[in-house]
Amino acid sequence: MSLIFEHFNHWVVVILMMIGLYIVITANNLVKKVVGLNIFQSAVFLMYITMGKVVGGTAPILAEGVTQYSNPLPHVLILTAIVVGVATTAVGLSLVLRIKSAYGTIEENEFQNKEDVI
Amino acid sequence: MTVLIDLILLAMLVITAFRIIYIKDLFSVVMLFGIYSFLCAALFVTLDAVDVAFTEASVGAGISTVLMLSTIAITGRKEKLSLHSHTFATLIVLLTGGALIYGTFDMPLFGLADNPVHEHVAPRYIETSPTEIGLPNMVTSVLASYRGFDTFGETVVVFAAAIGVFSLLGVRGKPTELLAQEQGLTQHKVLRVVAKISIPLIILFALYVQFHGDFGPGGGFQAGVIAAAAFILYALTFSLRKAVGVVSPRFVKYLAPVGVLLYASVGLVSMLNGANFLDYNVLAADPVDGQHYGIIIIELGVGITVFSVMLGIFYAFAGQVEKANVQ
Amino acid sequence: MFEQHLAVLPVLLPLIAAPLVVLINKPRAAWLLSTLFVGACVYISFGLVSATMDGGALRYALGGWEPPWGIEMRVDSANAFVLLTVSVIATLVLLFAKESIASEVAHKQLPLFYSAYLLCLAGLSGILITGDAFNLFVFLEISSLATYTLVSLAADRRCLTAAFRYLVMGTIGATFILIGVGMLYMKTGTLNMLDLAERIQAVESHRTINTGLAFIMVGVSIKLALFPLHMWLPAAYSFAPSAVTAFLAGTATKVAIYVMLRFVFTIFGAGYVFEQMNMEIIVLVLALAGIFQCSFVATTQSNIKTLLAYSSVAQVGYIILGVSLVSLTGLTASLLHIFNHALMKAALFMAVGAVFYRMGSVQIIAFQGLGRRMPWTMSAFTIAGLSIIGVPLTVGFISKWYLVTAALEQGNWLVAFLVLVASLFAVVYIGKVIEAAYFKEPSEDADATKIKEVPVSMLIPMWLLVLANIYFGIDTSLTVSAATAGAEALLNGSSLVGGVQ
Amino acid sequence: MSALDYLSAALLLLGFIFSLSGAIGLFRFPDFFTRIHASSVTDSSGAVCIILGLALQTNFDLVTVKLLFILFFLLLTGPTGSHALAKSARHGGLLTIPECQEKAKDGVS
Repeated sequence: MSLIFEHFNHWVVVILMMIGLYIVITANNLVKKVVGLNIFQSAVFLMYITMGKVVGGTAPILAEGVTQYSNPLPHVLILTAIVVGVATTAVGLSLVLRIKSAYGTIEENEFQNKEDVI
Repeated sequence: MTVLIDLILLAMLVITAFRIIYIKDLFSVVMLFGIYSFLCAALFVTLDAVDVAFTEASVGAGISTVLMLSTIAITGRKEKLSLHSHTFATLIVLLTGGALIYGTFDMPLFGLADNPVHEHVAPRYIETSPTEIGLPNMVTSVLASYRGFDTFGETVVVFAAAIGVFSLLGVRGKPTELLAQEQGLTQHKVLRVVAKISIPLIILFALYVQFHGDFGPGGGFQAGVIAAAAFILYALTFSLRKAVGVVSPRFVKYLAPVGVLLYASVGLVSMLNGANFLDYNVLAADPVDGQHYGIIIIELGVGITVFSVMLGIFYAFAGQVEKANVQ
Repeated sequence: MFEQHLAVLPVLLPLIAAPLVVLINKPRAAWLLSTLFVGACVYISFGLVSATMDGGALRYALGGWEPPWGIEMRVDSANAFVLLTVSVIATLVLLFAKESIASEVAHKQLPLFYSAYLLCLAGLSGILITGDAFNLFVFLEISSLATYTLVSLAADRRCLTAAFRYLVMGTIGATFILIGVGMLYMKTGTLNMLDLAERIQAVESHRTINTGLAFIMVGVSIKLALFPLHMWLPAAYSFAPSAVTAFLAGTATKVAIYVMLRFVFTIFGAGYVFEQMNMEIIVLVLALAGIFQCSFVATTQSNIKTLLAYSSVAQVGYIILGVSLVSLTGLTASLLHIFNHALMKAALFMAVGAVFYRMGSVQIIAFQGLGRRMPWTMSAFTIAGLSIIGVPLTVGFISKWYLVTAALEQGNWLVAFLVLVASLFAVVYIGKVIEAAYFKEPSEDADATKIKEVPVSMLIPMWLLVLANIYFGIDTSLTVSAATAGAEALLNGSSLVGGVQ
Repeated sequence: MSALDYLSAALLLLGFIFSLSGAIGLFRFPDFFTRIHASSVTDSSGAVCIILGLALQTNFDLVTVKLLFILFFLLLTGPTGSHALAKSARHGGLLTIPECQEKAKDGVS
C-alpha cells in the first residue's frame, strides 16, 4: 500500500507524459499538436519538482525556525525549462500561422496531399 | 493533509489532460490547457516550488494561452477528423510508458529527506548560500549565481524565440502605417475603467517582483512576463493601435538584445577584473556585495529581455489577427 | 587574460555577436560582424585543439563556482576536434552565404538571419564544450530554436511544414533527453558530467539508470537522425535555404553524434552501455539498416538536395557504425568521418546552392549540361562526390579505410563487406548527377546565355573545402592524430579526471 | 481554539459552501446567463469569505496585508470578467431562455 502512495506522483507523471505524447502523434490539427507538446513538457517539469520535494520541508526561502527546506536545484532547472517551453511554443505557433497563410489549412491530412512527396 | 490535496490535484490534472485528447473544439482545448497549467502551478505550490509555480502560472496559463488563442482566432477553432493510425500511436505510447513505469520502481521514494537528490550538491546551496551570496531566496541564488550560465542561456533562448517569431511573422510597422480601424472593446465601459485602475497596479507589481525576487519568490523572468501582461491587457481593451503608440514594436525589437547584452556585460566586467565569466565576487570590494550587485543587474537584464520579447511576440501575433480580420 | 578564458570564448563570442547583429540591423555590417566573430572562433578552436593535443583537458568554472556546484566548461581532445570542425564549417558557410542568402532571403530579414545563424553556432559550441548535463539541454534548445528559424526562412512554402515537423520531433527529442538527465539526477544528485560518471558507478540498482540511458539514447538519436528516427531530416535539408543546409549538414548532426559519444563513453561508460546493456548490437543493426535504406532511397531522388540529405542519413550510419564496433580504431574512424563528412557534405551542398543561385532549381534537370556552363561549381561537386564514394586520395577513402580496418580487426568480415557494398549506392547517386552535368544536353527551356559561373565569393569557400578534401585525403597525419587523441580521450574517460591542466 | 479561530473556521466553511453551490449551479442551470450568474456571484462571495477566514489565521503582519491586496484584486477582476463575458455573449447574439421561447413562438405563429 505504501508503495502505491510513494510512487503515486511518479505514475501520474508518466500517465501525463503519455497523454501528451499521444496527442502529439495523433492530433491532426497543428495547434493541438503544440498543446500536446506543452502537456508532455509540463509533465516532465512535474517529475523534476516531485523529486525536489522533502516531506515536512518548506519552500527554499530562508526563514527563522525552519530547518528542513525542499531542494532548490530542481526548481532552478525547471524555471529554465519552462522558459524554453514557452519559447518553443511561440516559434511553433508562428510557424502554424505561416502554414495557414501559405497552405490555407493547418489540418495535417489536408496539406500533406498538396505537398510534394518527400 | 497536503498528501490529500496533492492527490486531488493530480487526479484533476489527469482528467483535464485526458479530456483534451477527445475534444475537437480547439477553443475548449486551449481553455483546458490553461486550466491544466493552473493546476500544475497549484501542484508546484504544494510541492514547495513557489518560484516555479509563479512562472508556470504567468507563462503556461498566461502567455502560452494568449498566443494559442490568437492563433486559433486565425486558423479556426475546429479540428477535423483525424486520419492517423491510432494503433501506431498507442503502441509507441505504451512502449514509452512501459519503459518509464519500469524505471519508476527503482526511483527514490517520494519526499524522503535522504534521497540522493538531496544529498550531494543541494546541501551546499541550502546551507551556505545565505552566507556566500547573502540572499534568503535560495532559488534566486542558485539561478543567478551558481548556475548563472544556465540563466544566461535561458535569456538567449527567449531572445532566439523572438528572432524566430520576428522573422516568421515580421515586426509590426510604425503606428502611422497601421489600419485606421479602431479596435478594442469600446463597448465595454466597465472593463475599460477596471483596466485603467489595474494596469498601473500590475506594472507596480511587476517592479516589486523584479526587485524583490532576491527575498521572496519572483525575479526577472516573472516580472518581465507580468509587465508584458499589463501592456497586453492595454492592447486588448484599448485597441492595439494605442498600445503600439505607447511602446512601439521597433522599440521592443531593439530592447530585446539590450537585455541579453546587459547580462553578458556583467560577465565581461568580471572577466576584466581578472575572474571567470559571471563571477560576481569581484564586482565589489566585499564578495557578498558583489554577488548582490551582480544578481540585481543580471535579473534586470533578464527582465528587460523577457518583457520586450513577450510583448514583441504578442504584437506579432496580434498583427496577424488584425490582418486576418481586415481580409 | 585571453589564455585564461580560452575554454568559454567559443560560446561567448557568438552569443554576444547575435544581439549586436540585431542592434546594427544593416545586412552588410551584420555579415561583416558575424564573419569576424566566427573567424575568431576558428582561431580559438585551433588554440583549444593544440592545448588539448597531449591528452589533457581544459576546465573553466563559470561564475567561479567549482563544479559540481557551478557549471563548468570542459574541453578535451575529443570535443576540441569537433569544435574545430564546426567553427571551420561555420566560417566557410558564412563566406558562401553572403551572396547565396541574399538571393534567397528577403533583404529586411538578413540581420535576423545572421543573428539566428550565430545563435545556432553558439548553441552547437555550447553543447560541445559544456561539462554539465543540464546546461547541455539549454544549449541544445538554443541551437534547435535557431535552426527552426533558419530552416523556415526559405522562399519555398514547403520549408514551413518541414520546419514544423523538425520542431515537433526536435522538441520530443530534447524532452526525452531532459527526462533521461532527470533520472540520472534523481539517482545521483548531481548534474556535472564527470561527477555523474563517478556516482553512477556507485548506484546499486540499475533500473532507473537503464531507463535514463534508454531515453537519452532515443532523444539523441532523433537529433542525430539515426534510422528510423530520421524522417525530419530530408524535408528540413531539402527546403531550407542552401547555405543553411550546407551549415546544418556539416555541423548539427555531428554535434548530436558527439553528444551520444559523450553520454555513452564519459557518463555511462562503454562497459556499462555495451557490455551490460548490449546496446552495440541494436546500434549496429540500425546503422546498417540506415546505410542501406537511405542510400537506396537517395538513388531514387530527382531533387538533388533531397538526394544529398538521404545520403547524409546514410553517412550518419557510417559514423554510428564505427561507434558500435567499440574499439579505438572504430572510434577513430567515427571521429575522422565526423570531420571528413562535414568537409564533403558542406562542399556538396554549397555546389548545389550555387546551382540554385543560377538556375533557381535543384531538380536533376537543372543540372543538365552544367559541366560546361559552371565548370568550377561542377568540378567541385564532382570531387566532393568522389569523396563521398570513397575514391582514394580523398578524405572519404580515409574514413572508409579506418572503418573497414576496425571491422576487420574484430574479424567482422560481414560488416566490412557491407560497408564496401554500400559504397556502390553512392556511385549510383553521385554518378547520376555527374552524368547529367557532363553528358547530357541542357534542357531546352533553360536560357543558355544567362547561365554563367557563380560569383567568386561563393567559389572560394567551396573550393577551400574541396582542396581540404584532397589535402586531408593525402596528408592524414593531422586529422588522424587529432581523431586518435579524441578517441583515446573518450575511451579512457576515467583517466581524464586526473589529467587536468 | 480562540474565538478568532472559530470565526475563521466559520468563514472558511461559508466560503466553501458558496464555492460549492456555485459549482453545482454551473452544472445544473440551463443556459449561459443563468450559469454565469451562479458562478460569478458565488465566486466573489466565496473568495471574500475564504480570504477573510485566512486573514484571521495570520499573525496580522505583512501576510495579512498581502491577503487583503489579493482580495481587493479579486473583487476588482472577478465581477469585471463575468460582466465582460456576459456582455460579449449578448453582443454576439446569445439569447436568454425566455427570449428563445418567445422567438420560437413568433416563428410558429
